[in-house]
Amino acid sequence: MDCRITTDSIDAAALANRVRKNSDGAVLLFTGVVRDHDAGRSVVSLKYEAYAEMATEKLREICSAVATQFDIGDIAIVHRIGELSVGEISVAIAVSAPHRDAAYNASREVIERLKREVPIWKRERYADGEDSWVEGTEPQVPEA
Amino acid sequence: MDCRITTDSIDAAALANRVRKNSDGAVLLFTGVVRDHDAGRSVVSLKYEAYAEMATEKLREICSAVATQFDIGDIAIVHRIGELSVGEISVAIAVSAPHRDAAYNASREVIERLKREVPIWKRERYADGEDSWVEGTEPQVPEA
Amino acid sequence: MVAKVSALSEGQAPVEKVHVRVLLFAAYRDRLGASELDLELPVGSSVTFLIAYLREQRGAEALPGSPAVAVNQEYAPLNTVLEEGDEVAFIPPVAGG
Amino acid sequence: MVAKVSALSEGQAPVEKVHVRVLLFAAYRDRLGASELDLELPVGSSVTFLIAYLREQRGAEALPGSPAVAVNQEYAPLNTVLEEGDEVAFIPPVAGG
Repeated sequence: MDCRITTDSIDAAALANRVRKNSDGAVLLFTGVVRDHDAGRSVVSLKYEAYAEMATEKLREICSAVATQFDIGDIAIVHRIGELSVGEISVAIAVSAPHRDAAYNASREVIERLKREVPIWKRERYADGEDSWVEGTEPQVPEA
Repeated sequence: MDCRITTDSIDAAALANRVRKNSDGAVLLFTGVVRDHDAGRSVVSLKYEAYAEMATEKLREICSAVATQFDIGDIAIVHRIGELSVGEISVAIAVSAPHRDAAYNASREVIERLKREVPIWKRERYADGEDSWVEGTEPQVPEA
Repeated sequence: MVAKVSALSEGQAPVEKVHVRVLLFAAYRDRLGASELDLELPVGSSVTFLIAYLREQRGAEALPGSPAVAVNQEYAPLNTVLEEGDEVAFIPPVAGG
Repeated sequence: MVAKVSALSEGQAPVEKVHVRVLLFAAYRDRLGASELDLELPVGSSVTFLIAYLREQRGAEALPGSPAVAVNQEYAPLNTVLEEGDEVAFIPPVAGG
């Protein structure tokens, strides 16, 4: 379970290769990519920032939970931080599993939890020179 | 939309790269891989056979339908035929989309339809030297 | 393997006939011992007629009574009437992926 | 940017105090103009107390009244009592992926 934050560009194919085991019949690789538009505005780059230690811990927690919840062989998540251009991979999630159902469900669970829980933020830079923090999701905090 | 049957080994990463567009924020790559067991028996290889012309036509039909059904950027499906060893990729489905929800839904729809509709068969060879056709799914045929 | 057979009895008054090509795959090919058959059938023959005819042949009893069928590479109902030059494929349960 | 401030007024009778490190990220960092603050708080201070104290400081009014908070890298409720050496991070709405 390779679950981490990186400042390097992500080799998603290598990640998918690493999770595959001979007992697995399905490998699902999700990649989040910087796209050239958001909410109708033309985007040129995204700057990702993380509370790195906590984000790493959260990613590991998600990996462990998902591995318990679904019948999977292995899982890996890598999230990049720093300045990314259009077309660059911001996050890669690779899941291998004996059967496809678990692979799809686990992959989806990971990205949904990542977007709700992991302390990462992004600032969009627009073609017109402006930039702004992307509106995020209020993380769930345990009840008092 | 690159939707085809091949006898060559599949370069899944290249497929995923080809579907990505700058307007897409999510790329989902599903690979089906020959696994070393099935229904409790040890498997050494799978031999895939297709009604190639019809299977190609069906794959294209599925690509077109899914591209209409979901908001995706592009889609590609490659299914390999012939003798495959454990760990080799039998099928790769790459979907890119502006948003992840469409990518997941489209990818899942493709693999489910492929398994129900496309005239492909596989024969498992077991560690004990026996082999047998893998039980399949009766395709839906239009009502009279 | 290609076999040529005729569903038209000899010595009958000549009737119009159609020629169809039958394709057998995977388990069906193994059971029948042929991958292709070129058949002559009376004009107006349905897929159902073709199946019944085939199942009377030696070694072809193993073809199911209501297999999935594709005519010219499209799934087709069993009452489809066959035309000259049609390609009829018997499709065992599929197992791609 | 690191700022050192104290929530203990001078000239008071000495009270026991705890030292906490406050981390600010993304929009919160931009609004407050600092990424880290080292604070002294009275023993028994809760996160709620810390927030109220910070919001009284010049330039820190922009911190929301009930932000998501992590104490020692775990999300924690606002009534968490802070201990010596705690790391308290204010977590703006998250936007990974």
